Amino acid sequence: MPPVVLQMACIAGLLGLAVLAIILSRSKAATAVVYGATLALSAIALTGAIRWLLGDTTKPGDLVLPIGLPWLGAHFRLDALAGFFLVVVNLGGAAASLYGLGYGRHDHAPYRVLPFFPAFLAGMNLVVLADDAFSYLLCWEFMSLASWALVMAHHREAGNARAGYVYLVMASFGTLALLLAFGLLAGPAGDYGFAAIRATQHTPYTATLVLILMLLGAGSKAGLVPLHVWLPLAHPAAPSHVSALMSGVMTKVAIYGFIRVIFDLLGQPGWPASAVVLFLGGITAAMGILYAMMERDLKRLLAYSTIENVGIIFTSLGLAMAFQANGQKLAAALAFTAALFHVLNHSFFKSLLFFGAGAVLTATGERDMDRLGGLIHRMPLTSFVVLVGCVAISALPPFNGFVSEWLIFQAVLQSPELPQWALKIMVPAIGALLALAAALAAACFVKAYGVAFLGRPRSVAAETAGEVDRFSLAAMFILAALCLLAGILPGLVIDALSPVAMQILGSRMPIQVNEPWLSIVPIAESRSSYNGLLVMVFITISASLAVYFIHRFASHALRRGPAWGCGFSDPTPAAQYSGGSFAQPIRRVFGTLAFHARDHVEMPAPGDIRPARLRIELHDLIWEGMYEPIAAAVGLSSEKLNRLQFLTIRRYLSLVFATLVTLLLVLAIWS
Amino acid sequence: MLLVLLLAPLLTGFVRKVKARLLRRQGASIFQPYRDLLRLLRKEVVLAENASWLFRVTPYVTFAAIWVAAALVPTFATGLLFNWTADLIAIVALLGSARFFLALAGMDVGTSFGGIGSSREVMIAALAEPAMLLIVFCMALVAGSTQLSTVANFMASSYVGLRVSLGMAVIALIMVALAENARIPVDNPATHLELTMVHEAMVLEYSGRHLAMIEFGAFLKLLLYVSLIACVFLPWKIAVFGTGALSYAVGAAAYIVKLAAAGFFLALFETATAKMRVFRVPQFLGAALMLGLLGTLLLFVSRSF
Amino acid sequence: MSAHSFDAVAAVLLIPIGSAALLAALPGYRLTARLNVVASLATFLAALSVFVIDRPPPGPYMLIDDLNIVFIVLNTFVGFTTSIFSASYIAHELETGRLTPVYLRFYHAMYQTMMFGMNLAFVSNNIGLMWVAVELATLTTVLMVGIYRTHAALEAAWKYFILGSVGIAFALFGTILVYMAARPVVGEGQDGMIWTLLIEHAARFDPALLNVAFIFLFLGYGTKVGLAPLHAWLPDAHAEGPTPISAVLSGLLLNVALYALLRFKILMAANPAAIAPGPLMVTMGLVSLVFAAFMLYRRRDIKRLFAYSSIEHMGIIVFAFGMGGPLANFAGLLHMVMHSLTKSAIFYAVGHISQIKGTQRINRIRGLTVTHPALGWGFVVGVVAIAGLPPLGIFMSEFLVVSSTFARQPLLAIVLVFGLLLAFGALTLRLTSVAFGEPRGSKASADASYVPMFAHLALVLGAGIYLPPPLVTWFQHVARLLG
Amino acid sequence: MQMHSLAFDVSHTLAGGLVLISFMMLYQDRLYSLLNVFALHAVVLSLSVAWQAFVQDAPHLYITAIIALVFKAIVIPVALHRIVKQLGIHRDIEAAVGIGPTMLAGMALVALSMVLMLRVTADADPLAREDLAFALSVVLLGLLVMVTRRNAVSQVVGFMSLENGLVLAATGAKGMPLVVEISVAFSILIAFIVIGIFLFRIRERFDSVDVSALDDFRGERR
Repeated sequence: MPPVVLQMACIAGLLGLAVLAIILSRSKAATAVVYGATLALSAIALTGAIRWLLGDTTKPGDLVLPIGLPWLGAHFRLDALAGFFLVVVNLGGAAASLYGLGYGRHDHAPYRVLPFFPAFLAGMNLVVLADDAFSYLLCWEFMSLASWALVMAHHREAGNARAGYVYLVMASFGTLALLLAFGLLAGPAGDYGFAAIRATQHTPYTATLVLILMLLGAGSKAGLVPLHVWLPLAHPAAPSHVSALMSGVMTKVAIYGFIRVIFDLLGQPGWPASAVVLFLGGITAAMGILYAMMERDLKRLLAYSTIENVGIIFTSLGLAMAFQANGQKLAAALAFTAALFHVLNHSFFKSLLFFGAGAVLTATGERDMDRLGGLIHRMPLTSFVVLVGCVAISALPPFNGFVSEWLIFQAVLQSPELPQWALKIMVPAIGALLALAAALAAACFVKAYGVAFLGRPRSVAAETAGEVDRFSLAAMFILAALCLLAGILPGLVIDALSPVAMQILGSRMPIQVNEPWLSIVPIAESRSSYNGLLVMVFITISASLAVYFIHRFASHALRRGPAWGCGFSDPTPAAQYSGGSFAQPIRRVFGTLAFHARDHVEMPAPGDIRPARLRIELHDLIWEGMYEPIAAAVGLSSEKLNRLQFLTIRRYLSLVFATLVTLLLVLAIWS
Repeated sequence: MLLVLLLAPLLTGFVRKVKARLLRRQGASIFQPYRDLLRLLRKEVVLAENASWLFRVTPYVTFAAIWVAAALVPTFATGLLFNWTADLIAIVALLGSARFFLALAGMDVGTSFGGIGSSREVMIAALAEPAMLLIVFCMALVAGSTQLSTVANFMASSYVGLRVSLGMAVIALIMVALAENARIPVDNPATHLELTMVHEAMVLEYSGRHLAMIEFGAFLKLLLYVSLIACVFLPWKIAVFGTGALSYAVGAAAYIVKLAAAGFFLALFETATAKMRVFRVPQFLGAALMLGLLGTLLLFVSRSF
Repeated sequence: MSAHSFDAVAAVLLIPIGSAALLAALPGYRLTARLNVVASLATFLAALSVFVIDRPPPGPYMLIDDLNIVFIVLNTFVGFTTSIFSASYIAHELETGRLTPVYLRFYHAMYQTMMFGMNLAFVSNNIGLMWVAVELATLTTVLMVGIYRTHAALEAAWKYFILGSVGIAFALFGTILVYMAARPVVGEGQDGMIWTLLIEHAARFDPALLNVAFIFLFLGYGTKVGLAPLHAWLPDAHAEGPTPISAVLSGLLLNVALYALLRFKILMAANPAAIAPGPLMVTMGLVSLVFAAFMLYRRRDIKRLFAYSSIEHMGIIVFAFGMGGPLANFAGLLHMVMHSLTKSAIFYAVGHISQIKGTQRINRIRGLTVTHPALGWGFVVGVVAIAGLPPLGIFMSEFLVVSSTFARQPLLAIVLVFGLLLAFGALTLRLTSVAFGEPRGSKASADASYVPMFAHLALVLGAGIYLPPPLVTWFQHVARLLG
Repeated sequence: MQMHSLAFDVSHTLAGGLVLISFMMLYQDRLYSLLNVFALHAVVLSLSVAWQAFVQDAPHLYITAIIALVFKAIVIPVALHRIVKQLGIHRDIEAAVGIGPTMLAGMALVALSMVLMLRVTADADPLAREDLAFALSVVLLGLLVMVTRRNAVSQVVGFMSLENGLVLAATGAKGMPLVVEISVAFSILIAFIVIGIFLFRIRERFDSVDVSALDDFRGERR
């Protein structure tokens, strides 16, 4: 059976499963059945996609179904790009299903999740495969719809309804933007097939407009600042394994859409476009992680860090566009591969971290970091894998996050070759921004891990927490292992990605497997190289050496005592450093600019026994400066127009009369 | 690798000695750090009740990471056997992971001092890294590589000449180095006055062999930065790979001299300046960042002519 | 065979009027309700039979062509499903005593009369006859809107009646003018009103006269389509009448007026010297769309909410037809069909909801999906469909309208998209509050037949994913007919 | 063509008279007098229709004329008189717009309709054309009455004068099939049945038919 058919079969299976889930959603077995089935299906799809990607991808597999737009039919196409993103999607899907096997049992209203989970997976797969504008948009919006239903799964909790609403509106905003983009690409004749669009030569005007629309459409789904507002609301609202999918996978589908249209369909938009993308990417990365730093809700923090990573990916895509526009094939391939690599990595560790957050949620029922703490004692396994995730996402060697960021920096270092001065000067600045983002990410995850898992428990729930079920653990451990593998064997991944770069850019990075010791060499060894494996080995060796010598020669005496703390041992766990206080230095540095942050200390008068309080005031400037005014404007104008509902019949008649007279006048003057 | 192990405490000791002398004190012998380490190794470990396994693993991880990083910096000869394993960015990142774990350890016991230390440490790091990257960028622009041996070779080769931007870069690098190594004016390694300490507050809970590991790590880090500056910006007499034993000897000698000089200047600087408030650090590092950026831009200009 | 087919046409007309007389005579609501359903079904079947047998040649009064078959079949089908719904709805109304058996008899008779009027309007080949039919349909609905005889209902009916009759007057005046224009060319008497003849000779009509005529017709029938600012009657009529009537109003009567509008648009298009109807329709369409979109935000009454959404969609449809061209016309037709099905389905749901909760105030209805899963999720699907989300039918038509417009008139498309987004925001806002959250209001289980609702939704869903080729070719033909 | 020109003149006069009377309606401020003027309006209409019937020797138009005469000139004014008495509506009409502006607007409307109609090429015979022009202005004036008067009776009157305009146009159209006249009568009948029902029902609930009293509900309460 040809690969594309296999994929479609899996998707059909998922859709069928969704229907089945509606039928037996009330029964006990439903959870196990549905997640088991999704696990199996996405595993099959995953293997299929991987085999396709490693095989010969030069001849894409096409499939046309007699549905969708009648005179066009629904086109589906499996090429290298689609293949890669199928891997991402189905890997996430499989992991989430495995996790769901355990996590889903704690869900109090499974019938609100089960039908939509497979539908969501199917939607994402379909988007990646779709090969004509109509089916693309259909699947895209179907995906949004399914995920919206999942966000609304816990609709009774405060704020979730609002989250779902904002999400749905932003999603449809994005869809409409895409719709316009495709309308432009398809032209008045309306040939919506991607093949036809690819064939036509687009004017610069079209290209610019399409780029803007794509940034609005795909950007709003991926969470580009300032279109990101829905993301930190919606992702945490969903059940954790769904949050993992939305953050780890759905944003990637959006990025796929961007790549597909800008790189594949549109051709080359020219270097100014790349400058725009670079700028947006950099801003998004920095802002995202700053937001995350300020956050005290675990899942919201993760959502914000997703925004940061999306920013990084877009930056790297922007670099690829810049190089491609100047015909620097090799550098373009480097940047593009870096972007894809980061897509893969982020899907790994972000899913892992959301699973972790979900585990914490099930164990303690808490998402607020400042009510957690000391979990490393109660849930050792979970905290171990989450630690791995944190190290990986903080871009620290020898894990995968570092490799992709390292590649991106290598790409940044190529920028002096660019002829345009604007880019010459811009790219290093953006690079610095990325470095800042990376460092802040490290800070942010030190905070998250340190506050939630280390220290002493800050609430009863945190004290009485217990380890989670084995399905969840299995899912998390698999992802953690993947993080390490991708970190120490990056060469293999890069080679696996090369067909995609070949297809999109017509160039690829040099083959990496032949390098000695499996190290990776983007351009030339004299320029730069990195070997995750050896770094790993060295660290283990030297660490074990150290340990050996220490335990050989040093004393083994060990005494447990109260914490020293300069002699001042804190009376209560509440006196520990909390998330807010940990973020304080950085808030002092960036906060005033980015959030108009203010700390108010309320000192009680002498003799007053009230405790002194520190109130932190943060403003989401984007929300307050952009969205609230829009909402206000709509509200105001609807209020004004609403008067028309309360007129007397006579006034209505006068309206009719006025219309008539105007039309007649127009006629009298015009003709 | 062993060489750096041996040299690191010596450097620190030397710095301390010079400082003492500058303050008209006798000062401990320059071998004192070795003694300290041995003493710490012999002492028992006092562990807070709720210290987790992470707390106990961290010292080794940190030490290992720094050690590897230090070993990857060419000291007196380029073309180390393994230095294609990681370029400068990777080395910085290795230091980063060391810091990451230390900061976590600081949070682990759950005292407020650990918190202070970690939070300030990560703040400083967050500011130091962009500056570092720009310096790297500047260097890479000159040498066309981030591979340290290559850079060193290139710099050693005569025709580099003196460049404004390189000057800026080296100043910036020194500033970063000061911040990273918790030296005055960013931090004071000697103090135990709670409100001013950053690095020390973070490792407050450590004792015995663990503390030894961490101290040792700190020594290594200092050495690392010094030799980094040495090999990149003053690579005179550095032995190019494959030349004869003599040049190696010369290189070694030169290296020692460089270390001494650097140590002396460091000490001088530390005694001359006072520690600044924590929230003046951003300006300090911001200056470094600006210098790096300026250097890069100037480089463009100078290249274009 | 034309004899048979004429029978079909006659059946479409005679069954309703006959059963109307019968229903007026018969007592007892069970029987009448059943009879109502049966009659509607029979009409529907008769309408379907037009497919299988060949069409009659256009006579002086009757005409069957591709265009009106679409409308007739849709009309009879929705009429049929609505009659089923109304059976269960009316039963409940009797129990609560809002309606007395006497009024019920009247109600069913009127229902069939209205069906008759609408079908007549569709099949008539004579613009005078068409006018009469449209007015008949309108006036019957006026009576049914006022049937509850509450303060609000009477007022709504009165408003509807006054504005409606002004519309009537305009339409008639326009018709007369068309005749005047036609007379010198086609000749006096009967022929001057036969549409098929008019369209043949339209090219030689006097353009000035035709222009004035079209403006009057546009306003006259536009009043019934509910284009802003002629819409004032529509929300109240929907809100205060019995819900089946709201469904029929939104689903059918608007289409009838639209159909008349299209006929005259074709006529205008056939005359090169006359003004192009396109810009007029586009403008009014956009105005209605944006206006209704804004109005949606302040609605507190759930039926009025969807009444405004009907205005919005009529705006889209008129816009599409105004744009013209095969794609846009196709989209317009599709959108019209989809809107009728979806909107009536929504009104079925709303009817049951308001009966269960005993109120139409939106803020008194919460968490439907919790208390009444079937009803709630049906409602959700309906609103999602009407908001234009895939994989439901309206998405396809909106996709075609927007994309085809943007390629030709970017600015118009921007306005269109703006309106769509506004309306979307308002509808989903209400949706989330009604369907989700902590349940509020009575949790009594509904003794309702969900068959019509889910039937419609299934059709819409199917159409969104797969349109059968014959239907498509047929629509495309009609689209070409519309120019 | 003496005959024809005479025909032309007469119909022209009558139609013009109709417009004139519409103007008179505009400045009536007493309800009764308004009704009387309307009766006059209807009479003139029926005359002109009759004249058309004579000119076009189309006997069926006489029926229309009679309908107009009987219903509009006699029955309805009387009925409305009754209603006004019964419901005790106070006798004077409160106008939404002052008389002066109303008149000016009326002028403008007439001018507009002239402009529009005289565009029509003359091959449609002048008779029809003039008639149309007047009919259009009568329609517009009727609408103006509806718009500028506050209470229901005068609005109904305005509406009917509007329909008179239609009838004028219809009869002006030579050889217009019977369909139209029937439909006109038919629509008037329906109109009156329904209005009757409404007045009755409204009577049940409020003591005035002042529409603005009806409008206090206006859909949704604020």
